[in-house]
Amino acid sequence: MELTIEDTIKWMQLTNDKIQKNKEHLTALDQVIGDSDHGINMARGFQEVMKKLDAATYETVSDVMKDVAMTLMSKVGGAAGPLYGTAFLKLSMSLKDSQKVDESSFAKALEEAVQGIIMRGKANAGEKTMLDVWIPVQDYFSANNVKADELETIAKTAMEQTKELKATKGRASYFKDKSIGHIDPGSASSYYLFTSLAEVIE
Amino acid sequence: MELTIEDTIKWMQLTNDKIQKNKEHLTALDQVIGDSDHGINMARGFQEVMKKLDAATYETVSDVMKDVAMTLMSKVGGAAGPLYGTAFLKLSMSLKDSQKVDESSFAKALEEAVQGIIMRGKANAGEKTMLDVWIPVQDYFSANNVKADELETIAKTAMEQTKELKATKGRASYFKDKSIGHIDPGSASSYYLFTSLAEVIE
Amino acid sequence: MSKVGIVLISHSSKIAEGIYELIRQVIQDVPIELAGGTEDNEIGTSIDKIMKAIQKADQGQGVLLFYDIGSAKMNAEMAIEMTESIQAKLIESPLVEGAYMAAVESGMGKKLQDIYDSVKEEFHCENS
Amino acid sequence: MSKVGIVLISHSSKIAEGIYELIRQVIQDVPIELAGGTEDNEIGTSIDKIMKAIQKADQGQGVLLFYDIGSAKMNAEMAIEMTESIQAKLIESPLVEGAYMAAVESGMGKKLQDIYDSVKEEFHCENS
Ligand SMILES: Nc1ncnc2c1ncn2[C@@H]1O[C@H](COP(=O)(O)OP(=O)(O)O)[C@@H](O)[C@H]1O
Ligand SMILES: Nc1ncnc2c1ncn2[C@@H]1O[C@H](COP(=O)(O)OP(=O)(O)O)[C@@H](O)[C@H]1O
Ligand SMILES: [Mg+2]
Ligand SMILES: [Mg+2]
Ligand SMILES: [Mg+2]
Ligand SMILES: [Mg+2]
Repeated sequence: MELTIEDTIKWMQLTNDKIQKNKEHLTALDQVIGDSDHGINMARGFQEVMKKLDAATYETVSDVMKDVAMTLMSKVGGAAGPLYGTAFLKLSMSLKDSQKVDESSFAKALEEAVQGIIMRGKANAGEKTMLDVWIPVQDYFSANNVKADELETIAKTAMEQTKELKATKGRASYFKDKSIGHIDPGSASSYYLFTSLAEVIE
Repeated sequence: MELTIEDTIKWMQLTNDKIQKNKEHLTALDQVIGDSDHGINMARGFQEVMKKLDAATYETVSDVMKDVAMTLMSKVGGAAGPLYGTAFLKLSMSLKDSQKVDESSFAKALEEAVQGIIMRGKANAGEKTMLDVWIPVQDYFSANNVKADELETIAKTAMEQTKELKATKGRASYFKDKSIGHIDPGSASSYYLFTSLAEVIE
Repeated sequence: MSKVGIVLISHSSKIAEGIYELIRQVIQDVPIELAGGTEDNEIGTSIDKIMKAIQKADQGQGVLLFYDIGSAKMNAEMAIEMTESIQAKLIESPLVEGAYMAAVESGMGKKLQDIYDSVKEEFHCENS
Repeated sequence: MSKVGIVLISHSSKIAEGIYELIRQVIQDVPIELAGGTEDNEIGTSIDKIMKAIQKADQGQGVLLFYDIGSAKMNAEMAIEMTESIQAKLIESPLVEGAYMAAVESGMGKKLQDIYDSVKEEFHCENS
């Protein structure tokens, strides 16, 4: 795989499409174990991302991701804002010195993004958060020759497995045992992000 | 001393007069170490007390005090409301079976009123609250043949001595050492109450 | 199914309203009643408002009362004494944070004492 | 004399406004800035609002940040990182109760760390 500036913008475009289309679904997931705003938050954030990307021109993938980061941070609101914001900021920082973004530099960047999410949210694997999608995806990137269909499957399976987990971080943690049996909203939006990436590298 | 129904109403009337006249003074005291509302609170409460007493007729001193209690409780607001309310409720309850209110039954009632204030506010002597006036006055009633001028002096001195105390209960306690050097507002309103009583038993 | 009620006592009616909004975004079927400000909606608390709130919030499962600072506590205690027929319990916990947590737990059908214990356990506060 | 500033971060703009009222009744000369709600004043928090509040609340003595629940904390931490030139400290304490106490202490001219320590000492909370 190689990720160009155009690929990156396309990646965000596809993610935005999926999030806008599934806005109500994300909100419904957040309704059961949260405050019913994850769809609204993400839709608002990615709409602003697209506005921003459409209006600017870029020299590096890192710069695209920096704008994504800053926009998500200030527009998403809720927990997802600083978390996605931090993730993209770390991607951007890690890729700063890469002339071209290949699989190994992207894998490295993804690792730092995951560390960023952990640092920001103080959660870890198994706490029913977006990390339960980000971590398996990152593991896959670190260990493999990435294939689009495998990436898609890994992200999807990871998202679905959050159903069985009990939330111990974020709003859903207030629901304790009752949080079990429902997909984590942040994991669902993360799935849209990575399935869009799979489409791009296909 | 003997306290009739008329005396009791007169007592409240005189207290109300002094509180209305000194409303701004009480507020000024509460401004330095509190939230500037003690004058407003007490003036509102005693105005309502007078409305209530003027509109009703009474068979016992206890009944007068019960109405005073209920009115102060719901109209004063702030800390002073439940505290004065509890004090008058205890007076009323203690005097319930007294055919006439003489010095010893009043002394006994005052003791219960002080206990009520302590129970309600969990403060004790020396914490720069109204108790620092109520307790010396109650001690004087328990130990002596009450004389109006002595009562007045004791209440006044007690109020003035709150200046040197450091507040450890109520709003003023937030000011810690800076609460020293100012008269406690609730002690000032309590002084008006007891100097009015002195006038009545003169 | 009837739920444990929540009463929000604050010196400011805006604080109580804000907490109400915050909770309602997440939990719709728990009775929440406000006792913010004095009778004239000035800064302060009112025994009458608290008593009414207790009565309205009770669905037979009892009521938990949250308060902000100092004198609100005394007014709350008096109001509880004066509505003795209702099982009402005052709790010392952070107002916003504790009430939010209690509302979620009540929404799950928990009992008064269990909610009380959960909140107390979550916020090991000496004072509040 | 310049005073330590207070920033009130809440998911609800009403909660922040109510606390402001409560404090202003007692303390007038301490900078207090509000960061309640999202940019559209919906329930939520906004990094931009928090950053602006930090900047406005600083008189050179630094700023203490109070927040209500969960995700407000992450936004607050990011905002602090992004305004690094200002000494800003996030505190885990009950929002209403802690902010009230801090404002009184700031009004008495106390320094940032001393106020922080006082509030932490008053509210020995595990969590908040
Ligand atoms: N501490 C955390 N660490 C990692 N992810 C978290 C954390 N808290 C929440 N999340 C993620 O954020 C999602 C909720 O986002 P959103 O609804 O936008 O925010 P909020 O919960 O503030 O309303 C959750 O589903 C979860 O995936
Ligand atoms: N816990 C307490 N015990 C006894 N008296 C108290 C207590 N707290 C406050 N007071 C008295 O109440 C007075 C303040 O009354 P007020 O200003 O009406 O109430 P608030 O402090 O709620 O604004 C104080 O000056 C003090 O005398
Ligand atoms: Mg949400
Ligand atoms: Mg939210
Ligand atoms: Mg006052
Ligand atoms: Mg007051």
